[in-house]
Amino acid sequence: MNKVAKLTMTYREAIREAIRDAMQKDERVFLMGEDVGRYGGCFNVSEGMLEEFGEERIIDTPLSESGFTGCGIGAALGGMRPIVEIMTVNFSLLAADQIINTAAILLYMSGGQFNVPVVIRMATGGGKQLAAQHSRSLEGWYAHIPGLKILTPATIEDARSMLWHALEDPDPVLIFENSTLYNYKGTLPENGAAFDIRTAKVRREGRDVSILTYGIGLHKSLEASEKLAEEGIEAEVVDLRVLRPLDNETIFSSVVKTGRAVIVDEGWKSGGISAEISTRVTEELFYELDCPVERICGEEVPAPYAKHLEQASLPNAQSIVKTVKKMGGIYG
Amino acid sequence: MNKVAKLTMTYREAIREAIRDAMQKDERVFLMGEDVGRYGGCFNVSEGMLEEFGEERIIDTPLSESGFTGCGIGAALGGMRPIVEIMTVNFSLLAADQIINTAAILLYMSGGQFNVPVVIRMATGGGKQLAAQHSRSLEGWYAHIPGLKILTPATIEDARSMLWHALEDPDPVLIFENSTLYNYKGTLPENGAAFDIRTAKVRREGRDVSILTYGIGLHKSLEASEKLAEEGIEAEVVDLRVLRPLDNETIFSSVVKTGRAVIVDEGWKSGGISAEISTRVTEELFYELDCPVERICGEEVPAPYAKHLEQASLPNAQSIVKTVKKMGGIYG
Amino acid sequence: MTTKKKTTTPVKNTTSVDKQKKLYLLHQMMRIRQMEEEAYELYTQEKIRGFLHLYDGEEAVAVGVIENLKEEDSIIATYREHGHALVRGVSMKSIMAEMYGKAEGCSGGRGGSMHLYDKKTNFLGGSAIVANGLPMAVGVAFAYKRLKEEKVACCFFGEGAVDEGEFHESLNLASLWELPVLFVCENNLYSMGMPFQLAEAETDLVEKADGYKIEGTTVDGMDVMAVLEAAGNAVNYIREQKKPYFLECQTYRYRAHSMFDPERYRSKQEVEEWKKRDPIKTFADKLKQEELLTEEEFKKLSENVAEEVEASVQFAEEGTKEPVENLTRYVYSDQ
Amino acid sequence: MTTKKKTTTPVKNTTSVDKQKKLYLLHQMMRIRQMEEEAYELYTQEKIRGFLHLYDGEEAVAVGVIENLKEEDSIIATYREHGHALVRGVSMKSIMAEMYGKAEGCSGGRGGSMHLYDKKTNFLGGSAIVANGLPMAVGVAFAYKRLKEEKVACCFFGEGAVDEGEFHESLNLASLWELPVLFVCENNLYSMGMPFQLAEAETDLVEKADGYKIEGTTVDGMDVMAVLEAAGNAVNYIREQKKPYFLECQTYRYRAHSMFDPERYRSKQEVEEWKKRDPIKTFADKLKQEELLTEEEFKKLSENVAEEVEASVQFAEEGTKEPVENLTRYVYSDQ
Ligand SMILES: Cc1ncc(C[n+]2csc(CCOP(=O)(O)OP(=O)(O)O)c2C)c(N)n1
Ligand SMILES: Cc1ncc(C[n+]2csc(CCOP(=O)(O)OP(=O)(O)O)c2C)c(N)n1
Ligand SMILES: [Mg+2]
Ligand SMILES: [Mg+2]
Repeated sequence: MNKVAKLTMTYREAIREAIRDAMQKDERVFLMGEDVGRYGGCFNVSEGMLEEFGEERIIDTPLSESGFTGCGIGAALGGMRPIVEIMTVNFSLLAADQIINTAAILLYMSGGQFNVPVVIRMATGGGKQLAAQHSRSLEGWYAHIPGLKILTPATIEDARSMLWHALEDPDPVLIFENSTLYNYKGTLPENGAAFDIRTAKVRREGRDVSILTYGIGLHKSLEASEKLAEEGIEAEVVDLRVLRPLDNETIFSSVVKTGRAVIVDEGWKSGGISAEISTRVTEELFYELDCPVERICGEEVPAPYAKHLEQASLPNAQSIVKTVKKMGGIYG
Repeated sequence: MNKVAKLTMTYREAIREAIRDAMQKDERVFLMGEDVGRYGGCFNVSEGMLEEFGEERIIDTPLSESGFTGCGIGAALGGMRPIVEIMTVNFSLLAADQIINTAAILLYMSGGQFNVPVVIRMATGGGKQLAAQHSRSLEGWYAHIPGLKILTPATIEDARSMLWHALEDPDPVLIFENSTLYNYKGTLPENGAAFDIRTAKVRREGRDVSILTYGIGLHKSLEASEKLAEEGIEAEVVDLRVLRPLDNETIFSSVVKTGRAVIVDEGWKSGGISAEISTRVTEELFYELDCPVERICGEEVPAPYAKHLEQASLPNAQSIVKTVKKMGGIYG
Repeated sequence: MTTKKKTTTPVKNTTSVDKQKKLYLLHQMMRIRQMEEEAYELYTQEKIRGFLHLYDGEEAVAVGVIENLKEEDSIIATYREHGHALVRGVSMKSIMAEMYGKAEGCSGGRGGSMHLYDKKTNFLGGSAIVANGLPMAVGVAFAYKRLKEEKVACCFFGEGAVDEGEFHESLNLASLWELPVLFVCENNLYSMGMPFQLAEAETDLVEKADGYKIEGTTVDGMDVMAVLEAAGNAVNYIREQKKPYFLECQTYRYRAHSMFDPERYRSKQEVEEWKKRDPIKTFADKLKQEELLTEEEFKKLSENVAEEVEASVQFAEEGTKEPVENLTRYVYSDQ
Repeated sequence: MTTKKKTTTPVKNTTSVDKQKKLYLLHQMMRIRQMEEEAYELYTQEKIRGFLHLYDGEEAVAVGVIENLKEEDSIIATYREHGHALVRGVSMKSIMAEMYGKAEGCSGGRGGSMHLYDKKTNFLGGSAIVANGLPMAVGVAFAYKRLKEEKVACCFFGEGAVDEGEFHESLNLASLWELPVLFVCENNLYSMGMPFQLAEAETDLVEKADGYKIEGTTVDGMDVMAVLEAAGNAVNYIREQKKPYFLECQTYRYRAHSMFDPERYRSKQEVEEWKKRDPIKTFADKLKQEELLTEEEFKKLSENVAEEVEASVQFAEEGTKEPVENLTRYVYSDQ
């Protein structure tokens, strides 16, 4: 492929490239999960990889989430660098024991002797009429667990660059890919691969309000900020990128500048990551805030199948615009 | 047993009485879980029940958390009123699929046709040097899930009365019993059994600060409030009792009165229920608050075994007092 | 272990099953097939969205098994359950309306194709988490036993579910507690793109069930009469012995796993080979040979079904949308 | 299935195993026993807290199995793992210090009795979630195979773990992928208060393993020589056949499950019956008969162990506390 072609790609291709790249760079890396091989991945992410890397490194597993996730953890302890793919976060509930009772705490329980360098990728999110068992956004929920690192790539460059950083990390890293982004197209900056997995990034500068978001929320927020700009409201859009540990510094410095904060999260509101961000901002900047921090989240319902119901349950540019415009002194 | 004896009992005895009472009242009720029969329950809660009710209603299960929790769900659909006991919340991770992918959403997915009247009890909490795999407080984490109701009895009357209300509830109810409370002794008010499972309760009146807490936190907060009183600070202690749905009304009216709020939760801080409560209070009462809402939570570490380390990771009366005394204008 | 158990149940002389019954079975299979062919079209027209898992080729399983159940028995199925719901007696109209996401659907539009539910017919759906329905089936059967009700909980699942821990826990509980569960494994040789023999160390599923001391049989899932008899024996065993039973139906899925599936994992000709054993075509031919059915009658039957399908589509088209104000309704019973 | 597999491996003429080896095995069992007797005392004195799961009666299993492993092999155990850690080569001092919660403990005081870990000896602990270690063992073996290392992952678990879904998924994966895992089931007849036969529909565990096409044997876990030989055969099979193996060791736990346990689920005399088969006493008597050991030497051996135990207690007593400032250390590697 020529350079130009390489620079413009879909989110899916970016992740595929990231996996291929890692497999080429490090012999210890392998991809394991349900249908990652013959099928090409349930979201077609690993298409062609079985042919390229063979059955030794692209491993189709039986339907055994706990078994193969634990196998990935063990393989990491044995010296490999596994990429475990769990089709969607909803099925990860069947592997919760291995992720939370083992991966997240082994280093601590062993007094620092056994770190677990496993990377677990899974699709997340709703919006595709897949109903209650296939549409959850639980990345923020996993962010409650000490010992885990939670990544939520929302851009082409992050889809392309985060995996390698995750593989280099000595501890378990969960990467959440919003399934509605797989077909999203974008261009990779020359320096794309340089991003870290510690910091949040300002994706749009603005003076009036800070929209704190991640994943699919970033795109809805950017869309909303264009609409807001037409009305003279300049929103700063912060892509959190990493939900655990959160990058307080970037979040706070944006809110200090704007004096207002809105959190956009497709996950459920109560007890979601949105509450944590709102609380941290308020604890730190109570006296600097012009108005209370707002949350725009998914309705607290199991995802309904009917399109009009599901759409009504998710944040969108309109609801973001509406909320921002109602914020105290925003026109002041 | 004579009346007086009945009125003073341990938390363990109160729960045992509640189960016995329910079993006597309703033939459809049964208790199912690991070691609830021959062993008498891992915390000795069901001692003597196998003899009293027999193997048909006190059911020892194999080690199959997902299997017997799902069995309880199915039995509820089949017309029974199961009380499923999962020894501790840490093992419930093995049943997360049944709790979240079935119990919490079946009513919604089926368009209101199939409600799941199952009650799932589990022990929660740390402080007993049981280390990282046996000491979590995940009740607030489960409170993120729509479709579930989350109860956290902290008093003798709640231990005694909540179960029956939970069994009468048409939907899945999770009851979290803090294991450090089993030996706690108290007296049952004559009207004890009257409590609902919707509201929070003010356990101590005060004008200066609202301490919002639940479970073991209630006892530490009451202890702290006595110390604070000696220094002229009157804390109001609100026992949340129910973590989902939260009783905003009781919470807000207390904070409106005091102008200050502190949340005490042994669970981990980031993304915990403490963040949700802090956010709700701030969203609703931003302009009434004299100072930012404070959170006193468990340190974000897998529980260490060593006593001095574990104790340092948990809130206590001292840390509550210290935090409250630092709050803005508390002496004003 | 007896090897007998493992061999396909020989189809006995079936004159016992009268003509009407046979035509009924054919009709039921045709209803599933034609309803799903229409659903496929409607999906390409984007009238139906989300996932859509079709049952083409597997119809004999649902028809043959469910024919043996009584009204009061219950059924627990998967996301590939349109056929099961239909032959159980859920109206084609309410199934079609559900796929449309209409309020008139059997799940009020909240479930969609993967989550069909119907209380009237004890159809417990409709779970899209592999193996997730097995513990529920065990529990339903548990309640039947405790309540002294002579009912059976019939649980359908694919062979992929056999690899999940919930399969293991469920079979052990059902056997240990002697519960009336009929475990019906629809072995269509693939779980999405994963070939059965690459997923299971022990591919003899009756041996597997024996590992839990559960009786079992393997039957040709492309032959509705064979399934009818094997399932009949299974249900009788459960009702008489008061124990669970494991029935493996060897069948095949003609279409993609769901709607998007490049099918890199199998060859066109493998699919063609299986189509030669099509449960509807072979059974219709058999009935013609037995002179129980004429080409005329077959056409007529197909036309009647086509009318039913058409009517169900119209019903779905004319269905109403659940008001958005009701979005949070049914999260809890009191809402 | 061959019934041969199921019968206890007959102990061949063992003169091949020389005197030193036998005395070594006896010594190891005594080290476990006496260390734990001391731990029990220390628990009543509240020097040790949390849960404490003792191994009294089961010593022959850990000693007989681990003696067959090479240094580079790894061990994955449960919360009842003091003996396994000790015979693996983790110093008694660091084990005792860990139970005390001291910084000098093998897990730095963070793990305690249930979570002993030691990287030097490839001792992967120490999981207190039943069956949770099996997938890990499969993964470690997976890495060995991929990295072309001729190592074995040895996984110990109780019979209660057999009921968990993770057991099912792990055995299937290990067999399917032909991984070098030695599954050692310590069948002590109870999981807490649950009798084995009330928890398992299939109580013949070798049959169960056969359901995953995994070879297996049942051995008398009270006879260290029998375990030594059976485990030796198992390890050879794994190294030669490059496949997993299942070893059931029938044994018994003398004491409470943990420290608080009214033991309502079994009779005192059942316990006494088993004590007659005590692995240490019977083996010591045997060695005396074989004139490989005198009463004198036995006493001496016991005294040496007592000294080691005493020294380990002193070490633990003198150990230091991890500074509270280090509370959050090791949550992540970079902290
Ligand atoms: C626990 C879980 N893991 C993965 C999936 C994704 N998935 C949906 S269907 C399917 C294949 C199931 O195959 P099988 O059980 O044989 O049923 P079939 O589709 O062949 O009828 C998979 C992997 C899921 N829904 N649930
Ligand atoms: C998943 C899980 N469920 C329950 C428990 C509580 N528990 C600890 S040990 C134990 C019994 C295990 O018995 P077994 O596997 O036979 O091992 P043994 O204690 O007999 O050595 C139980 C139920 C646990 N630790 N993990
Ligand atoms: Mg299949
Ligand atoms: Mg045991």
